[in-house]
Amino acid sequence: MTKVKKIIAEQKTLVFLLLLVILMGIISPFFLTGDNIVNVLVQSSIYGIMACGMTFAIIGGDFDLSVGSTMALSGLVAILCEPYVGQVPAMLLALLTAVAVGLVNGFLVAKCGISSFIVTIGTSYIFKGIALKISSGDPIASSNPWFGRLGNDKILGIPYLVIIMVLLVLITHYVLTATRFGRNIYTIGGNMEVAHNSGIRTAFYKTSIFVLSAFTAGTAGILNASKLNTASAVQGDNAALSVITGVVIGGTSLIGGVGSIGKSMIGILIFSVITNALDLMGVFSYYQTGIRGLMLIVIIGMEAYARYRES
Amino acid sequence: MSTDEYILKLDHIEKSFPGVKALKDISLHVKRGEVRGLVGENGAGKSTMMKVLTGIIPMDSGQITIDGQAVTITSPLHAQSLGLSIIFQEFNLVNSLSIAENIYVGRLPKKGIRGIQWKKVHEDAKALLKRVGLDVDPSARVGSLSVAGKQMVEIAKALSQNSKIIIMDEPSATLTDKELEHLFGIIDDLKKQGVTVIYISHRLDEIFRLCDSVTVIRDGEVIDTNPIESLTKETIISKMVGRSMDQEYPVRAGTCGDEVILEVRDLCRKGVFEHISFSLHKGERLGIAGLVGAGRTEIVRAIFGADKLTGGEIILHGKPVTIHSPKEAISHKIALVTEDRKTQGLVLESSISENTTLAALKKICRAGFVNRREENSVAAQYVDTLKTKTPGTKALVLNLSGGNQQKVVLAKWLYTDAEVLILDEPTRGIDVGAKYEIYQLINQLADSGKAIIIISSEMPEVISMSDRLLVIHDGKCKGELTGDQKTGENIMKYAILEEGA
Amino acid sequence: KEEAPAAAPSAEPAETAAPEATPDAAPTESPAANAAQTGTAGASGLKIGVCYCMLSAPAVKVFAQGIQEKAKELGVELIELDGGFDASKQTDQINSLVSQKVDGIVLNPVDGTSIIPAVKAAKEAGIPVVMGAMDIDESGREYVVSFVGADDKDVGAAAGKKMLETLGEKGGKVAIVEGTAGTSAATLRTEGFEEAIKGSSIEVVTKLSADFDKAKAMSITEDILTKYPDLSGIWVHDDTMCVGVAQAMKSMGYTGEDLKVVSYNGSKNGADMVKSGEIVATSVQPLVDEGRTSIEVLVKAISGETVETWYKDKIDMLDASNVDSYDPALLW
Amino acid sequence: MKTNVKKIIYRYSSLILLFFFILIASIFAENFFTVRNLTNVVRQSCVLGLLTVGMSFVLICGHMDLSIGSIMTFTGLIAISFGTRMPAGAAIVCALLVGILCGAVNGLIITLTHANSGESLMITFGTQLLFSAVSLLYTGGFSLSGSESDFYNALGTGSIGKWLPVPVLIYIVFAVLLWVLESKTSFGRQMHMIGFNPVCSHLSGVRTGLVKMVCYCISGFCAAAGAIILTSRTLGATPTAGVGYEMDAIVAAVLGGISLSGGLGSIAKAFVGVITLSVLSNAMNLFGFQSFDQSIVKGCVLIAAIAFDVWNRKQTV
Ligand SMILES: Nc1ncnc2c1ncn2[C@@H]1O[C@H](COP(=O)(O)OP(=O)(O)OP(=O)(O)O)[C@@H](O)[C@H]1O
Ligand SMILES: Nc1ncnc2c1ncn2[C@@H]1O[C@H](COP(=O)(O)OP(=O)(O)OP(=O)(O)O)[C@@H](O)[C@H]1O
Ligand SMILES: [Mg+2]
Ligand SMILES: [Mg+2]
Repeated sequence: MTKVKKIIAEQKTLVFLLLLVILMGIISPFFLTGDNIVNVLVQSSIYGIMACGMTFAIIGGDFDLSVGSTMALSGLVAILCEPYVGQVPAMLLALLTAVAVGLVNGFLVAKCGISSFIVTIGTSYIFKGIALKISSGDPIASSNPWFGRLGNDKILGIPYLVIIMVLLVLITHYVLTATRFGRNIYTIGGNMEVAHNSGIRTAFYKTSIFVLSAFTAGTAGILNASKLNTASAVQGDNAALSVITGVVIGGTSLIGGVGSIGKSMIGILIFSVITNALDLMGVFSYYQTGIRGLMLIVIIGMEAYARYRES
Repeated sequence: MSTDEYILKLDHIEKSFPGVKALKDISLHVKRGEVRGLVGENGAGKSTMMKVLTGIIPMDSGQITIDGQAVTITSPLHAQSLGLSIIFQEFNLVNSLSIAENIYVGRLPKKGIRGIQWKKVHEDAKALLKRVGLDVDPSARVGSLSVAGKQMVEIAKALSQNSKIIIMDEPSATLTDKELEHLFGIIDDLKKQGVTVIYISHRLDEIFRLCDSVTVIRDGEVIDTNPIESLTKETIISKMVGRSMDQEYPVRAGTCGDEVILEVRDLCRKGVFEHISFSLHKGERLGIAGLVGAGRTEIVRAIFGADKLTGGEIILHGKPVTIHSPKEAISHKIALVTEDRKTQGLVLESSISENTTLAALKKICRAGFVNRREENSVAAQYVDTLKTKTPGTKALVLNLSGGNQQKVVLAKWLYTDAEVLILDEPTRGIDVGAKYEIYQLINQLADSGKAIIIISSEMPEVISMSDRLLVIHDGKCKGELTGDQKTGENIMKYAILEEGA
Repeated sequence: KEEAPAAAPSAEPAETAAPEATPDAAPTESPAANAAQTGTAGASGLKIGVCYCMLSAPAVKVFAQGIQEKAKELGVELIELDGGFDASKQTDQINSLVSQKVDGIVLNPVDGTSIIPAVKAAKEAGIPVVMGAMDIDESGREYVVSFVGADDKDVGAAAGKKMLETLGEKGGKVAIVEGTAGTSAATLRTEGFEEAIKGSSIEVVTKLSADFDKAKAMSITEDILTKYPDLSGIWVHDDTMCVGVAQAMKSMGYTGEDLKVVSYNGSKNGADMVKSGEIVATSVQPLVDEGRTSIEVLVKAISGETVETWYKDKIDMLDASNVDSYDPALLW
Repeated sequence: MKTNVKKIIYRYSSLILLFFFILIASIFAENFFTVRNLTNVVRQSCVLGLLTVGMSFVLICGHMDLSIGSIMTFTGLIAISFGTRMPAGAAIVCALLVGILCGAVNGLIITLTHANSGESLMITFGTQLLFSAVSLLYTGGFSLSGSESDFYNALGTGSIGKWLPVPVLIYIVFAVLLWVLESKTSFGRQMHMIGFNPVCSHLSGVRTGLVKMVCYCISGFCAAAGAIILTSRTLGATPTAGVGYEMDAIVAAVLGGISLSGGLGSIAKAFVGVITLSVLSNAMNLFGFQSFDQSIVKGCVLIAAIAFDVWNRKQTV
């Protein structure tokens, strides 16, 4: 009994997610159908992939508000370069572009010592501007029929998108729990000075955090472009706050130093499930906005209060 | 192995911070396997010297030689690889990580694709914790430990590096006698294994107990180094402060009054302390002793309204009062000097004058507007009377040394005109000279009729500076000692024995 | 079925006005009306999904109003989803409508290309899709049954023609206050305008985007007028921004006499500004009608009737000559 | 002597940046340095300016407020819709009260849950969604067209004499009042101290919850004041009018030298930040920069300015 209580206390968000799923299963007959479950997973996949990088960033004590622009930019590169270099090199170029964005962010945070919040607001303006410029602001469709399959096809009924997300989540989990690299990021997020004094190369890790975050954003950008067979500079406008919200709702604290990819995924799934369920129930979008806001307030508020009680 | 007698040589080290020359042509030679004491007033430059040595801050000029080889230490990692490890004065731990991870931070053992060997980490950590006498689960978060617990983890961490030279920067400041004995044991072991230890402390008793030789530093300069046999407390103190001091604790001139100012009955806070009752008279200095983690801080925090009480009453001047917040405590003329200056006592990024008036802002406000001129003159007055060393009242508290920071905290509470002054570890990390001044101040305040509660983990201090002494163990009041009963033996008897009194 | 009479009177003006407002749509209008009549029995019970690009945008809300009215009349069940101006989200929503096996979808896309894969999936699942108010890209045309809405290029061209007419031989400097950069609406409206004035003495001196936002349009216009005090005309992409433009003119001391403004949208605001002489003209986008027709066309398509590929809005230019006589029910 | 110069550069770095921009714009942009254009710049900065002042209060006490954009939207709708039923003055008072109320909701949640800076960011993101939902539901998603009242319309568009626009006057009056509150009063002092060290402030008897609460209320109030000017200026309210303003307000405050980690900064500096942003966007419009390029330039300027600030601090401290 007490064990159950303890699990519930420790895994509040997981319990919440399960309750939500059960409740929605009862309310809407469509909700627990195979098709719909796949839908929900696909809906979480783009943000889920970005959550991998964002979890690194937030555990490391930083924000990355530029993931939306990175996503848009790399999606555009993947499509715009294809006619010149072919699809696979174009996708690699897109990832390289993302990594470059991450390096810029990382350099500014780690070497110039500017707060990541400001840096990534600034770079998101810059890279969104560049994305708008190279596309002249138009949505650009891919002319390669192969490209769109990545984001839309399935294998054994499971979309590639979901498979890629699961793979990235597993890799992230491994890196965060079983490698020195991952643990050092926890140390940096927990206490930068200690990390420095312990001989951890903080500048390297800070930069890595942003590179990883940008890399997953780039991956998400390519996949999203593939899913839509189109890239556009406005794709990803809502991404940064949505991903951060998911990660934080899962219980990865914005103070840094704590959290896990599992928790982040729970957070992302909670939002997908709610959105999907409200859509299925035909709840008008204005109410949906309100419900989402309330939920965010309640969950974060509860977490804040629990943290306060603990200390 | 080099045959050089000295394992570590620092020559002509210089280091300046903007505005301060912290190290002036420092030279220090340490023999293989010795325990070297390093003493000096606050701000003398001890910590800075050690930070330079371990690559945390770069030096301006000078030469470091380890084992006969000239080295340029570029980073803490580099220092570690040269066999140097350090226990920091300020904790160097990540609260959100487990104890085991903190011990192995940055160098967790790993093996191929399976990654970090968590089992090994926990087993090794457990062994180390046992060695330092800390009986806790290595997977517990460091944040959940008491100050002393953290200190022991720091020591375990330094031990885990198997270094040739271990630097300990005031490891004892937060420890009480039981843990201290353990630490001494560890240092003795290290010495037997041929490890060199540099031991920094403000507590001279320890220096005499542990060290083979002592280096005195004053104002960023090495005064001299002597074998311990040739020194006495008095000679060390006079070297440190540049003048001679007769006694360590000033004797109080006045006596306690009869009027009871504060009385607490049956105070309880669930799971932390229970049934605490005592009374405090006008002009009295009430000491509270106990081992670290006994719950002393929690008791006074609860009285001050910073934590919730679950039972009991507080009676001020014969009238029961309820205190829900520090604000209410202050309005009842109670003040609390917290044990943790930096995070709880001061607004570091702010000026001396702003800190001084923080708890009694109303006094310098007219119709809600802050009178800055008056504020500065108030602050200047306290700087004067407390002999705070600072370029001016507008200086940021951040840039003051520990002792001077503590004086700012005291100034803040004195300005509230409190009748009851609670001092939790008022001299932690403060040098002898400044300590003496603070003791004198405490006595003056008591003589002027203030009721004072002093919590200290330093037994001689709490014995000498109190008129009456409570001993707390495990959240319960185990005994009350007065006059000649106030001895170290008696305190330990109550503080350690499960069923005392 | 009891709601039908109640809904009828409110819908009446729109019905009667429709032929008058869109005479060239008349041939397509009558079959649609037939669908409405024959369909009332057949249509009731249909489940139709509607995906809006962003319901918090007033114009979309007006379009939605038309959809809701018509659906109520026909007794069609609606599932209305808000894409929140996120193409990816909208794609997910279309997919989820497909898995719910709706009978048809009215799609008001976030952008015309991104939703093609989803629309293709809908087509493969045998679900007809009608584009409402905004078109799908050429490459995806094969997957949808029809488009109901304006030709943004024509909109721009009409504005250009009006500008030519107003400024006459003399021509002059003209600025364009554009909608959100990168939306096809903004791109095409500018393109149409520029084509229409090509070769004339009108010169487009600057094009700045105000993101369909009133306050931004105001600041931008102030800045434009600072730089080009001798500006003769402005083409504003919609009436919302036009309110800001007019305000800026006022604050900078310009009147409708000095500076000729042409706008688009047919909002009440726009008509009022024409009436008061602040702007020269605005053309009408019959958003409510677009909504109503979208449903009609979709119901027809579901029942297997042939439908046209484009139910084009007629562009009614409102200027001083006709603004007073124009049916206010067509404005929103 | 040399350190003194450095100190001055550090102290006035944001002002120096502003003068630098003005200089460049005056040289290269036609008609920039004219009374008429400068009046425009200031007038255009009023709404953002009011929001930034409010945001600065929240930032100084160590928190963030992402909801001001949607508070602005909501109070704008209130002001316009109430204006049809009651005198303009009464409608304005109602809107301001609603603004304060929204701020109080933020403040209350944040103090009751003892949220830290990051959590306050997320919570106010939640209230942002909530308030914008309320706005949408309030009008059913439709826009409201402008007020009939001349008094109301004068607030945003009128001007006193030839060169003193009414909104600028309102902005300056509020900014000065709030600057006095921030820099001269005991409330302001407590606010800074809380931003630096909330634990110490609490233990020194500062009512941290109350102070934070008031700061959020001020932020809400400023958003409402901004809404009134905006709706008056643009003749009407739309349910999306405030979108994105919160980020601009943060950027402006930071450009002016207000620290995101709390404590540091002043309203006077925030004022400079706002004008800087306004000059920047005006100059870019005069140069005829496309919105793509504007976005790039804005990002670069932000980063360069903050990098300069950080570098500067390292030199002096
Ligand atoms: N980062 C820094 N920036 C500026 N001044 C510093 C810095 N660190 C130390 N100082 C100054 O250098 C001098 C030496 O400080 P240090 O910490 O080495 O003293 P200490 O001997 O360890 O004192 P304590 O006994 O209080 O620990 C002091 O005057 C201090 O104010
Ligand atoms: N080693 C430890 N591990 C876990 N919890 C501890 C440990 N030591 C202390 N605590 C907790 O801290 C509480 C009291 O600590 P506190 O710091 O208030 O004691 P103290 O007597 O004031 O000691 P200090 O000298 O550190 O001020 C205890 O009730 C206990 O729950
Ligand atoms: Mg020191
Ligand atoms: Mg204590």
